Order: sequence, then C-alpha cells, then structure tokens
Amino acid sequence: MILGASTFVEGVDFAFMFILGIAFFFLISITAVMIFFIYRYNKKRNPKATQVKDSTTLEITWTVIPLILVMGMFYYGYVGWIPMKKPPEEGVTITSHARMWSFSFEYENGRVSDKLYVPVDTAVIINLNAMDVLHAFYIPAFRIKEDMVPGLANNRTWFEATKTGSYSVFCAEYCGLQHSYMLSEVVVMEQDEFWEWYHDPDAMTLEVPDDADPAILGRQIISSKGCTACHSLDGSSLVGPTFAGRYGETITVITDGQEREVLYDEEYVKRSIYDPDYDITEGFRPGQMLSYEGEISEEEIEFIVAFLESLNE
Amino acid sequence: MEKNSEPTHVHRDDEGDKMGMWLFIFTELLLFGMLFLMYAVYRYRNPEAFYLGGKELDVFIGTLNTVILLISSATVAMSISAIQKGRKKQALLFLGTTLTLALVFLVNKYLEWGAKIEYGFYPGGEALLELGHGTILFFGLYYVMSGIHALHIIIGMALFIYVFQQIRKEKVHQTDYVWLENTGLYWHLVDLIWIFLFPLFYLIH
Amino acid sequence: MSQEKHHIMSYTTHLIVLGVLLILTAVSVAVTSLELGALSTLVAMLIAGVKAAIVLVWFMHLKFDNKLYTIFTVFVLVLFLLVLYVTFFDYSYR
Amino acid sequence: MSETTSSKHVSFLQYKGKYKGILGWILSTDHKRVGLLYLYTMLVFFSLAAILGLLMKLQLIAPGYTIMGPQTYNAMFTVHGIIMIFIIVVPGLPAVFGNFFLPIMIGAKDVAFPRLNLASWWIYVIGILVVLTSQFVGGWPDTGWTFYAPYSFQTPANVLPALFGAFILGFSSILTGINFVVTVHRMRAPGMSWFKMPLFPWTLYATAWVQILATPVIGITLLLTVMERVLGVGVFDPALGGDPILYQHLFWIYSHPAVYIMILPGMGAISEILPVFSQKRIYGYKAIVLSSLAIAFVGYFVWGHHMFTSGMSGRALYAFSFLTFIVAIPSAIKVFNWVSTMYKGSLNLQTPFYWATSFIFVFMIGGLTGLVLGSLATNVHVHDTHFVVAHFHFIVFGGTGFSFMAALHYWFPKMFGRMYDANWANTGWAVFFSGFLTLYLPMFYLGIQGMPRRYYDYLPEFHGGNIISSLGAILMIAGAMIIIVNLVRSSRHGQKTSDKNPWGGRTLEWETDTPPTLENWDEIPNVTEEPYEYK
Ligand code: HEA
Ligand code: HEA
Ligand code: HEC
Ligand code: CUA
Ligand SMILES: [Cu+2]
Repeated sequence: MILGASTFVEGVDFAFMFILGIAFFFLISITAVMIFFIYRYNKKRNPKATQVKDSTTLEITWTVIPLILVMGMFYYGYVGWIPMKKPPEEGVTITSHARMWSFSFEYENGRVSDKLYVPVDTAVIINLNAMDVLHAFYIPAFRIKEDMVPGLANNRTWFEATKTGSYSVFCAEYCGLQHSYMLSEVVVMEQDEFWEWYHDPDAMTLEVPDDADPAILGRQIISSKGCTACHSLDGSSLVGPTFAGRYGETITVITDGQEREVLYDEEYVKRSIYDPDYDITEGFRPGQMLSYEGEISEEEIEFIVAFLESLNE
Repeated sequence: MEKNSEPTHVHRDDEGDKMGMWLFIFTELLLFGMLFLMYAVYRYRNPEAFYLGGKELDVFIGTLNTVILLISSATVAMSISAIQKGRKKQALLFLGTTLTLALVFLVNKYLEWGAKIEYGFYPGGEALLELGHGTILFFGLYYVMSGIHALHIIIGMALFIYVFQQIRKEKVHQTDYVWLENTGLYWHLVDLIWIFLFPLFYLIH
Repeated sequence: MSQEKHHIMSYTTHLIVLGVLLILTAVSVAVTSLELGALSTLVAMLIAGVKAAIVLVWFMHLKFDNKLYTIFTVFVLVLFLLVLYVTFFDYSYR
Repeated sequence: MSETTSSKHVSFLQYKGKYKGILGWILSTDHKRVGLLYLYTMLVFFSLAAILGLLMKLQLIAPGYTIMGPQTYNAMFTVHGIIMIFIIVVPGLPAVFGNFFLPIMIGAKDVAFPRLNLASWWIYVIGILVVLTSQFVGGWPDTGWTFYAPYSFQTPANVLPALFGAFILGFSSILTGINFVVTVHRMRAPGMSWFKMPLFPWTLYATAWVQILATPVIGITLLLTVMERVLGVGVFDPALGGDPILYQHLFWIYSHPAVYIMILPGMGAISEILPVFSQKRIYGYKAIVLSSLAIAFVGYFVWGHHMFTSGMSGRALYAFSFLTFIVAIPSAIKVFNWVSTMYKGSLNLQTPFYWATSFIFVFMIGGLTGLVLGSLATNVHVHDTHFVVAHFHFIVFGGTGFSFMAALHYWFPKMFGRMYDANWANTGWAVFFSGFLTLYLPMFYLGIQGMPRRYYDYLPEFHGGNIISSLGAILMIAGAMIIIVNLVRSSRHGQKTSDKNPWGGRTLEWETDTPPTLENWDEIPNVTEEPYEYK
C-alpha cells in the first residue's frame, strides 16, 4: 500500500488487502482453470465433447460461497469506514473554504492560510464549505475524501494524523477548467510547534517592510489567492479577462444589462474584487468570480493595483 | 438479380400493439414518478413552505379541472364501447366531447398560470425570488409538473384529432380499433397523473 | 394472430365508475379542507390511490384484459415504490 | 401467412425494394438492415471517440502541457464519455445484434414494430447530430458525462445541446426496448416456450425492461437540467434551495441500471458463443437465465454506490454498499457456468472463442475491482480516482466492447455472407488484448496512489504509471486498426460463403440462409428441442 499517515489507514488498508486477496485468488484460479481447459480439451486433443448434466448442488455452492465472501467484504469495508463518520467531540476545528479553484483554511482564531497546518496525534475536524460548485476534499495519505457541497448542512470530515510531514490535498470532484490545479498541502507538525504557529501574532497582519516593492507584494497576493487560475498575465483570456495591459484603459462592461464604458482604475479593480457581478466585462459571464470581501483587505488591493499597473511597463 | 417486390404479408397484432402502448405508459409513469420523488424529497425538507405554497393555489380551479378530466376519461372509455358495438356516430360524439373537455382543461390552466405569472410568480420571477427557498421549490415543481402534464394533454388532443379522422374515414371501426383503444389508454394515463397532482398541489396544506 | 374476444363495458358501468370517482374527489376536497395536518395528507393520498386503482381496473380494462398487464403494472408500481423507499434512506437520516 | 415467393432466396443485402441505393437502406424497415445501419453509425462515432481517448492519453504522457490545454482536455473527456456511453455501449449490442438476430433466433420474420424500429434509428441519428452541434455553436461541453449540478448550469460552455441530445437518444433506447419486449412476448415461433428460448434473446428481454423502466429517469433529469439552465427553476440549484445531491440520485437511478443495459446483452452473446465453440450444452441454462433477471432487478437499487462520498446519510451508505455486494453474485454465477461449459468440451480455437475467453478474463478484473469500489472503506479512498476509470474501462470496454467484438466475429459470416481473414483477425486480437492490459492496468495503481480522475495535469509522482498507460493506448489503437481494416475489407471482398452453419451452432439463426433472406424464413420453424442441444 501507499504511504499512510492517519488513524484510518489501518482499517482501510486491511479492507483493501482482504478484498484484493480474494479477488486475486479467484482471478488467478479461474484463469488457470480456463487455460488448463483450453490445453486439455482443445479440438485436437479432445475431438468429441462429452455432455455434462447440470447440477443444482453445484449452482447452490457457487452462489453461497461468494455470498459469504462478499458479506465479509461488506463487513470489513464497514468496519474500516465507520470511524470516519464519527468525529470526536474534542479536537481542533478548521473550516475549509473551496472555490474555483483553490482551497483556503480558516482556524478558530481567525487565522487563514492556503495550506492546511495541523498538529500530530490530535483529532482535527474540518468543516467543508463549498462556495460555488461541488468540490471534494481528498487526502490520499489519510484515506479520507468528502465532497464539498454548496448549501449542505453538517458537511464535514475529520482525521487524526499519525506522522509529521507534508502530504498532498487534492480536489477530487470535477469542478471545471482548473480542477487539476486545485491542490494544496497538509502540513502535520509536532503539537507544540503547531500551537506556536497557531498563536503567532505576526502572522495575522500583513507584514510590510518599508522598502518592499508593492508590485511584488501584489504579485504574491495574486498567486496565493488563486487569481491566476482565471486571469492570465500574458494577454490570453482564460475564464476571466487577462490582467495584462488593461490598467488605465477604458473598457466596455455590462452593468444591469446596460452596456457602458468605464475606466479601469483603482476604483474599478476594487469593485471588481468586492462585487464582481456589478460590472460584467464584455464577453464574460456573471457568477463565475465570487466576491473576495473579507478575504482581501483594502490594503492588499492597493498592492494588487500596483502590480496591475506594473504590467503595463 | 430477379425482380423483387415489397414484402407482401402485413403483420397485424392488436394485442401486441396494445402491449406496446402499455409499455410506453410505464415509461411515462416512471418519468412522472421521478417528479413525484422530487416532490416527496423537497416536501420532506421544507414542510412549512410547501404547506403555505399549497394555500396559494386555487382549490376551485383545481377541483374543476379534476372533474373535467375524470369526465373526459369516462367519455373516451365510452367511445371505445361504442366502437366495439359498431356505433360510429356515438363513438364520434364521445370523442368530440373528450376533445372539448381537454380544451376546457387547457383554458383553465392558462387562466390559472396567467394570473400567477402576472404577479411575478414564475421561475426566476421577481416576486417568487423574494420568497424563501422552499417556496421557490414548490412553485418550481408546480410549474414543471403541471407544465409537463399540460404538454401530455396537448399530445393527447393531437392523437384524438387523428383518431377522430380515422373513425370518420372508417379506418378505425368495429373490428380494428387499436388506435382508439391505445389513445384511450394514453388519455387515462394523463388522468392518472392528475389524480395525484391534484391533492399534492391543491389540497394538502 | 387470433383476434381474441373482447369484453364490452356497458355505458351504465362507465357512468357508475365515473360517479364513484367524482364522489371520491368530493370527499378528498372536503376532508383536506378540515386541516387535519399529517392525517389529511394520508387520507388524500389514500383516496388518490383508490381513484387511480379504479381508473386502472375499469377504464383501462385491467379487469378484463390479459392478466399479464396487471402483473406488469403491479411490478412497475412496486419498483417505483422501492426506489422511493431506498431514496429516503438518505433523506430520512441526513 | 401470405406468400413471399418472389423474394425467395434473395439475401437481404441484395434485395431491392421500393427505394434504390442508400435510400433502400435508410428507409428500410427490415430489422437486419436497421441492425447494420446501427453498426455503421457506431463504427463512425466509435472511431471518433476512440481518437479522443488516444489524444487524452497523449496529453497525460507527461505532466504539464503536452498537446492540449485544460479546456480542450475537459471537453474531450466529456465528449468521449457521452459518445461512448450514450451512443455506443447503451444501444450497443441490442441495437446491432439484437435487431439483426433477435427475430431470427426466436423464429420470427421481423420485430413487432418494424417501422418504429427504423424510427428509433432515425431518432438516434438526430440525437447524435444534436449532441454534435455544440461543436459548432459555443464549443464542446465540459461537464463530464455525468453533468453534475450545479456546475452543469454554471459553466460558460455550451452544455444544452449535449443534454438535449442525450435526452433524444434516450427515446431511441426506449423505443428499442418496447419493440423487443413485445417481440419476445408475441412473436416466438410455435413450440418455443420461454425456457426453450436461447440466452441472447433472454438477456435482450431483461435489458429491454431496464431500458423501458430506467431511461425515462434520465430523460426527466436531463430535461430538468435544461430547464434549470434556461429558466432557473431552482430544483437542483443550491442557491435557490435545491439539493445538488438529489441530482446525483436521479442521475444514478438511471445510470447504474444503464451499466447493466450495457453488459447483459454482452453476457448473452458470450453465452451463445461458448457452447458453440465447445460443442456442448451451455452449463446451467436456467441459472444463467435467472441470474440475468436478478441482475436486471437488483441493479435498480444500488445506484448510491456512486455517491459514497457525496454527503449522503451514513445509513444510506451502508444500505447501498450491502446491495452492491448482492448484485455482484449473479455475475459470479455466470462466470462459473461459462467456465464449466468448457469442461470436457471439444474446444474449437477460433477468433470468436479467443474474444469470448478474453472477455471472461477482463470482465473478472473489472468485476472484482468493482467489489473494491463497493466496499465503503476502500471506496472512500479510490472514489473519483483513476481506479474508477480503470474499473469501468475494464468492465465497459472489456465487457461490452470485447463481447461486441466476439459477437461480430461470430455472426459476421451470417451477416455478410463472407468470411474474414482469420489470421489477421487473430493477430488483431492479440495486439489489441496486450494493448488493453498495458493501457488500463497501470490506472489501478495510479488510483490507489491517489491520482484523481478528470485531471488534465498531475504531480510528478504519478508519472511512471501514466507513461506505461499511454504507450498501451498506442499499442491498442494499432490492434484496433488491424481488426477494423480486416473486417471492413472482408465485408466487401472476403471469401464468399453460403454455408448456413459454419461453426456448428444449434440456435435458429444457423438454420436460415446465409445471408438471410428478406423475411428470414420461407416457413416459420417449429421448435421442439431445447437450445444448445448437442448430442
Ligand atoms: C458494463 C458496465 C458495468 C458493470 C457490469 C459494472 C459492474 C459493477 N460495478 Fe461498476 N461502474 C461502471 C460500469 C459497470 N460496472 C461505470 C461506467 C462506472 C463509473 C461511472 C462514472 O463515475 O463515470 C462504475 C463505477 C462503479 C462504482 C462507483 C465508483 C466510484 O465512483 O466511487 C462502483 C462502486 O460500488 C461499482 C461497482 C460495481 C460492481 C460491484 C459491479 C458488479 O456487478 C460486478 C460483478 C462481477 C464480478 C464480481 C466478477 C465476476 C465474478 C467472479 C470472478 C467470481 C468471484 C466473485 C466473488 C467472490 C464475488 N462500479
Ligand atoms: C465504451 C466505453 C469506453 C471506451 C471504449 C473507451 C475507450 C478509451 N478510453 Fe475512455 N472513458 C469512458 C468510456 C470509454 N472509453 C467513459 C464513460 C469515461 C468517463 C468520462 C468522464 O469522466 O466524464 C472515460 C474516460 C476516459 C479517460 C479519463 C479521463 C480523466 O478522467 O482524466 C481516459 C484517459 O485516458 C480514457 C481513455 C480511453 C482510451 C485511450 C480509449 C480508447 O481510445 C482505446 C482504444 C480503442 C479503440 C481504438 C477501439 C477499438 C474498437 C474496435 C476495434 C471495435 C470497433 C467497434 C465498433 C463497430 C463498435 N477514457
Ligand atoms: C473562478 C474564476 C475567477 C477567479 C478565481 C478570480 N476571478 Fe476575477 N474575474 C473572473 C471573471 C469571469 C471576470 C469577468 C466577469 C466579471 O466582470 O465579473 C473577472 C473579472 C475581474 C476583474 C475585472 C477585469 C476586467 O478586465 O474587466 C478584476 C480586476 C478581477 N476579476 C480581479 C480578480 C482578483 C484580484 C482575483 C483573486 C483574488 C480574481 N479576480 C479571481 C473570474 C475569476
Ligand atoms: Cu475543485 Cu475540483
Ligand atoms: Cu454502478
């Protein structure tokens, strides 16, 4: 089996072994019998067929034995799975937000990150929140997967990691264009290390060194928030319009069904981020981009603007 | 090759034709069945809204339409009896009645829908979107289900017109009336669906 | 293919059946207007079931036709009800 | 029965009716011509979808952009899936071999409703055209063949034609089903009681019921999705209170039974071929009949196994898992009976036999991995990964596809009155079979490793498996080319034969002329023996 690092691994892998073991047994033995028949009874060796009578006993035997075996499979499948449905009372609770096409993780103290940081040997309960369409939260190393369904109450999953290290998180439910890039990582840390990270006061505010170039910061925000999934930097249209060469231009948008011209300035960028469906850029569809209000601060928007401006140079 | 002609024997099997119609009716039953399933699920999840939604509908029109459909069902069935007895005139009369009743049903439906649409009570309509999720679902299902039902009424009417012509031309007569019989079966199906739609939307609130 | 003998239903039978259906309709309108909550749903559905059965048996001739059609119809209804039942494994326990 | 002397002993291929040339085909109500119309149509679209499959595999040969961008890739697996499922394997064997052989095998002159039969082909073609129009107006859909809500009404791509086309294709399928049920009930030859009916008609009968009772479900679901997209009714849209999971229920209430629509006729064809090439009675005739009916029936209640991670209630999960295991048993019974049929036979090692035995092999792999998917703990890990992709290619392609090829090589001489080149046919089979295993086996491994499906790009750790798999696709296409070229060439220039019974079969189709005449029989046969009565 592949690398495993949660408390579920044992049960799941046992079910795998059990089912695959029986499967291999039947596959190999039935194939061997077939090959033997082809060798032994082929026309050259056995020119005359012998008719054989049906046997009810035999039919019953090969109904009942597989039936017992599959009940075993059902049982081990059930036993390996039932703990996944029973999250413990105590544990770290984290909310995972999914949107096309990125995950973000929100901790109880308000901290938000794009990778999932968790302590080892502690139950972690993940509330799943899909903001637009279906996604699925999948960590192969933990053997968990749960669809993220917009509007579904009690949509959650949980795990308890057993090994430190970092493991892939995939979006496993098809969600459109960049589905295959909707990945993240889960970082399992020693417990004290995790709590230190968790309470780190500096992490909450954006740290801006005086000499930092705002355009570079903007660029970082754009990639960490997943904007580039929809907006290219090279002039090509993806799901949304490109960022390149647009800043300062006059562009055509549709507002309330009415076509109009607007200037692509700071004001416009801000509105596009906080209320994207207000102006719909000509040639694109409403409802694709969701508002980032509460996720991107006004200060951050300034950096984004600086970056967009720098694309004109 | 030698000269060939069309196949000369014509296969006729009334019982087979009827069986075909029944099978088709089963597909229709399942089609509506799934709509009923959705109704059940959404009613289960939004009991309040469905309760209130039902109150918005006019029991009088609903009952009237039920009565109309039941009578029309009886008249089709009677026109079959008439044909079997060889009474062409009566058969036509019964069929004509059915057709008229079907039309009245549609007119009622039109008035009913028209009144609602005027108030913005249609899928995507302003007035509807302001109400809660459950109500949107109730009216969504209402329009979809009674709309698809109305579509079946229209198809039924087209079939009736066709059969009416066939009877007049004596193509459908005492010893060959599967067309009428099958159209009748189809019409009863339409009735059957309505028998359930009516209490689900108009009555239980 | 033989043309089997057909049962012909008389006009009176039709009218009686229609009468019963209309009465049942009236009953269900009356009962549901009493606002009995869950009970009225039950009654309304029961009456609808009876009406449907009447339509099937008399108007659609199940009573007189080959038994095969009755078997088919029952089978289809059972199948549908089972599907409905299995669906509610999800919704009742969510 | 009236007289047909004038068309006596003119094969249906040569027969000239009211219309000449191509019109004589596309307007012919002869069940055999309709069957061939389906065959040719499928051949065209199968090739198209297979090429899409190959292109996808080429894209996946290395991480990152190799030959296409993500939008193209997503559109490709969608169209590949829609064509393969709705246009190829669902109509599949019933529409081609069922149309051609069902009436002959039960001793009838045609199906019950010949004109309806032709109409279903026309509806089928219209459905295909509607699906394909999306290519020209607004670009291919990108939802996957499952059209899951709410993405299917949010995507900017043009999914309406695909939804609508699939809806139309459903009609065609229903009409075929109705036709077959009535045919089997009403038109069996005198003396052919239910348990003297060969197994292929039996499976067609079971399949036809599923077509009749399951297809309307997808019909209404697709229609509702259309309405949702156009009018915003709100029945599936969570933003309006709808439940996207209900969409999945409805979709799979059809689509799981549909997988049995795909496999049952294939199993029937295999049950015809094995006794003939073993010169033995089929082992456990009744068990096979009953298991077909059981599969058709129980298959209705397991749809939820596609939704184990969808957010359903826990109780629904284990109910569905339990039922899934129950439905696997009848398939197991069939496998055991097939293998037993070979016991003490006199095995005639010809192309159809190779296809049939390799069918059993790949079907076992597909089915046994189905068990991995049916169990809860393991499903959660491999759901929506390449493991599932491997499972269904093994069982849909390996099951339906291989049985299709088996049936084609088995009935080919009867259908065309010509024989194919056996050496080329065997070579094609060997290349194809090895390509098949190389292509799909690594996908199981990728799935267990955790590579999700519908991924345009993947992490480097999945590279190894993908390289092997992509090379397999190339090998397999080579095999497919050999097979198709051989068959197409042979259907026009192959060795002529009028041998009524080249393989020594015992069912009725081997008693008519080769190729059959217009109405199959001068005189309807009278059946006295059990099927497969080898002495
Ligand atoms: C021809 C079509 C076909 C057939 C016949 C089957 C047959 C089976 N399928 Fe498959 N399936 C598909 C087509 C098919 N499937 C498709 C297309 C999908 C994916 C859809 C999508 O998401 O796009 C899918 C997906 C799918 C899933 C969902 C996976 C997921 O998305 O998470 C599951 C889960 O239970 C499953 C299970 C099974 C089982 C248990 C059988 C059983 O019926 C198999 C029975 C056969 C055997 C068991 C083998 C023979 C028996 C023996 C060798 C004897 C020994 C046996 C025992 C000991 C029992 N299938
Ligand atoms: C019958 C069903 C069928 C068949 C035959 C195939 C054939 C192939 N499939 Fe397909 N596949 C699906 C059904 C099928 N597929 C479905 C349903 C999906 C899911 C879509 C979704 O996710 O929505 C899928 C998805 C799918 C994916 C997954 C995409 C993803 O999730 O990222 C891939 C990846 O490579 C793939 C590859 C291939 C390849 C390389 C072939 C072939 O190219 C292999 C080569 C085959 C041949 C060259 C044909 C040989 C045939 C003959 C010789 C017979 C002639 C036949 C007739 C006359 C009928 N398929
Ligand atoms: C799911 C895809 C998606 C994501 C992710 C996304 N956008 Fe957008 N964006 C769009 C679409 C589609 C439009 C055009 C329609 C509209 O105006 O709402 C758009 C429009 C815009 C515009 C107006 C551009 C113009 O040329 O008119 C700006 C600015 C913008 N987005 C910024 C951002 C930023 C910043 C982020 C990340 C924090 C982001 N977007 C993330 C899809 C997306
Ligand atoms: Cu999100 Cu796939
Ligand atoms: Cu399934």
